[in-house]
Amino acid sequence: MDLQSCVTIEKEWDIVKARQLGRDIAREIGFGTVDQARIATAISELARNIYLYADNGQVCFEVADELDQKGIAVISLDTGPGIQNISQVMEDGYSTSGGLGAGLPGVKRLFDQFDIQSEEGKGTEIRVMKWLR
Amino acid sequence: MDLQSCVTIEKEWDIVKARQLGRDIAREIGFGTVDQARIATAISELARNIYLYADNGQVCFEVADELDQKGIAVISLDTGPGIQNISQVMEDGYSTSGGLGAGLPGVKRLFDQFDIQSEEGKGTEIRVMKWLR
Amino acid sequence: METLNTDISNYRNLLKHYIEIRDEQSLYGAEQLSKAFIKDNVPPEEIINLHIQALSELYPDIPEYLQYSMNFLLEIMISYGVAHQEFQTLREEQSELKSEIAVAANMQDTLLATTEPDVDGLDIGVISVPAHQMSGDYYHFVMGEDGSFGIAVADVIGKGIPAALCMSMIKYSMDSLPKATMSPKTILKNLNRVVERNVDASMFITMFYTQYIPAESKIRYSSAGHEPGFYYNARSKTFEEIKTKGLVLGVSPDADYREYERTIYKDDMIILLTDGVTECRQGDRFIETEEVLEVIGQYTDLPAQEMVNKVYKHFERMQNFRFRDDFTLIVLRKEV
Amino acid sequence: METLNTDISNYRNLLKHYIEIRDEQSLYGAEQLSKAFIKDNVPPEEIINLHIQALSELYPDIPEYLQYSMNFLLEIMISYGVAHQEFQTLREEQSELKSEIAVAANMQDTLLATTEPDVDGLDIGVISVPAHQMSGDYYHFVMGEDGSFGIAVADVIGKGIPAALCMSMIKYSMDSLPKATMSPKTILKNLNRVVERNVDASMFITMFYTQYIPAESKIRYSSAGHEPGFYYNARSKTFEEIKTKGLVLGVSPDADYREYERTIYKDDMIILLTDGVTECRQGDRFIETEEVLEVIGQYTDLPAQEMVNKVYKHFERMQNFRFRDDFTLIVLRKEV
Ligand SMILES: [Mn+2]
Ligand SMILES: [Mn+2]
Ligand SMILES: [Mn+2]
Ligand SMILES: [Mn+2]
Repeated sequence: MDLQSCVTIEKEWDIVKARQLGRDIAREIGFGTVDQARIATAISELARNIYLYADNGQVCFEVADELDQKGIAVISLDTGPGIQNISQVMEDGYSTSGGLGAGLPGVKRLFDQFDIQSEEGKGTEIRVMKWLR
Repeated sequence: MDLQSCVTIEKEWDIVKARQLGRDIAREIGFGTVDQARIATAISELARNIYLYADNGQVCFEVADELDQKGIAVISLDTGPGIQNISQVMEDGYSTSGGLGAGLPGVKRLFDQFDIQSEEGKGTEIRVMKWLR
Repeated sequence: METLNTDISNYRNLLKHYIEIRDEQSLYGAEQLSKAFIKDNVPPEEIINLHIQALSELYPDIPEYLQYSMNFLLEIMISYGVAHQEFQTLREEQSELKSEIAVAANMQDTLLATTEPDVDGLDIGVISVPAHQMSGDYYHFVMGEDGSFGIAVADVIGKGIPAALCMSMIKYSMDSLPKATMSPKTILKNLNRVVERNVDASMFITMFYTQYIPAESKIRYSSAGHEPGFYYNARSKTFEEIKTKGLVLGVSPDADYREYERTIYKDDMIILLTDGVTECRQGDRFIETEEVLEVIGQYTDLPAQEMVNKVYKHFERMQNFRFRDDFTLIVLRKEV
Repeated sequence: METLNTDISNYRNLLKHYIEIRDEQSLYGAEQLSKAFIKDNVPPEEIINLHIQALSELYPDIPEYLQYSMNFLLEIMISYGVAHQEFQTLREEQSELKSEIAVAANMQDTLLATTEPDVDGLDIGVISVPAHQMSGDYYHFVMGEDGSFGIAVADVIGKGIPAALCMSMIKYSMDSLPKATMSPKTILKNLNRVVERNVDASMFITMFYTQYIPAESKIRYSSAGHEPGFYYNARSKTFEEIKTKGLVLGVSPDADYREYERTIYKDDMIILLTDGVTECRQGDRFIETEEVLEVIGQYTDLPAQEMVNKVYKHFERMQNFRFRDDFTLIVLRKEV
């Protein structure tokens, strides 16, 4: 694992910064155009959640360079209100934004691995991983 | 209503002929590219059903030119085995072809009006209508 | 998710052919290919990518701005791809849920199974078809020890799973009533208490309970707000509504029910039903009672079972094979 | 379905900006626009059309072959559009079905509601959480007249709607048993007959019935193939499985049940549960009984209700907030 690179999310502009950094890292690892676009879309979703619901948070990237596979990990960390009912948030169609396929289930679909930890009043950490095929 | 133009469906090639005729008529009426493509797709579906399941059948077209609106009617007529359970065939996801959004519900979605009459052992008549907006 | 090489070359060849000749056949090919993609779970953004690849193989000198424009389109299509994937999950979930309901509906059939009494000189016809998978209508025959028997016809206000769950309650409550208590008004009074105690205040059940006493050629009946049945007079060939009063089950803990009595004669019929019969629709219009009776009247010469079958088929066609409510129709004809 | 003019110009401007500058911001804009399109039910083929329009407005001298290629892409996208529309229908259907099930689940809650007995010197904790909306687990307290009381814990083999329907049967059957019949083995024998008679042969129910007799500090219990509970010995701080034999309900009409008896002492506990507790999973692995007891053992100092809550939360986290089976855990602690 390389060192983490992080973008702190404070204004909407930071979402764009996070997308840019994520896309650059993904391209360097060797992801194609479609996957770059998928990664950027997921980063938007994660960063937007921080921007909208948490005072403080960042989106970080790690490059996984293992013997047999390479990949990118995107980690979203915030000290927001936390998620009360994780199972509910992970349900399709729960997203109150009304959009189809949006929300955390969408992020999960765009990546290969998905982990979430959240504590009410303390914050949320989401860690997703996409492997290069 | 103009006179009907019909294409008899015997070989797969006739499906293409029906599409072509339907698309030409739709274009003349004034339908745009997207609607032309939708109409052609629905014609395929109807003609394919005749080609696959009925010995004898045709796809016909009528131009509706009313005071306040113009449109195209596509009529599929066959002397095939008929449909035993119409409600079932009209259910989403019933299509045995396994494709998403295919089958008669797909045809219904591509048009504004949909009518079906079928008698077991005698045949099926489907009539769909699309209006120019 | 991965696009196969054969797909790329298929797509490229078909695209090339279309660009050169622009015939309908290539577009038909495109449609077939598109269906194959969908079947193989290829998301729409992959299609855009495939298009980009095919184009740049066919036209290596494609203008730069077009390359960029296609990348933009691809970005737009990602959300559609996520929605498309959600669709696939939803389809699986839906089919799981539907088969779960099918199992439950099957259980309900077993549970609510009732045997038509075989009474000399009485011809009985019954049909009961749910609008959805599970029924909120209920009918049950209760054999008495003196040759008399009871018929319960009930309807939960509402359809589908909650109604069906509620209906199974009625079944158990009926089962737990002492067999001796065959009087219609007592049965309704007892059931009313059970429903009132056990069921959510928003759930109501209507029931018509008829007791047939062969020795006296009489029926006794009480109704808990149920759709009225009809009495068919064979001599005058006319129908008469069976008028009753009575509160629906579950409203008030101490409702009392009136009991009515009527003598029936040779060839007369008692027609019991739920509002799924009388509230059939034609287009946006509810049909009138007279129309229902007209339809029933057409088949009065048939055996009771054939009669109810014919009536059902008539309304099925009229409603475009889609009932909006559960449909239950029972005919009793006195043969001697 | 119709594309608004503002959409066209929005799309065109964003596309132009991207082609000229190719910055991430335009792509972020593309994503936001895309989500707005999806929200407005714009099907994917309309997006392709929008792209064609925008391109030809921006570059009137676009090569012909590219025009044609885009028409081909549009044709490919039609089937995706139909699938997308089906998705929307499916979503509505699904949410209707889910709210129907929610109503039924609510009814089930009302129906199965039971009151924990308030017995001096006995601390009782209960938690019962369904894996899906409706539960196929069941527990019920039955108050006797001599101060004794019974606890039924049952599990339908299966989950979801069919299991829930089956469960409501058990509730009615329990209700119809004469209150005097408090003996565990008699209760199981009676219930077995009801289940055997009324339920589909493929449906089985396991039940553990315990009767607590305060005057004798004793429990009596019988089991119909149910997951064994545990006895906690407060002096040795050890758990012991409560071993029983007995056929599941519904297999054979004349099954007989053995009755067991045990004296319990101060601070001892009886732990009753369903297999949703003992068959929790961690990843792909079922946990071992020792692990369950270890978890329970951590909380033995807490009041019974807090204890079961803690154990539930432990397994909820372990299983990533998604239980695969209904979860029921009851703890009785003798305080004096
Ligand atoms: Mn009803
Ligand atoms: Mn009804
Ligand atoms: Mn179960
Ligand atoms: Mn279980």
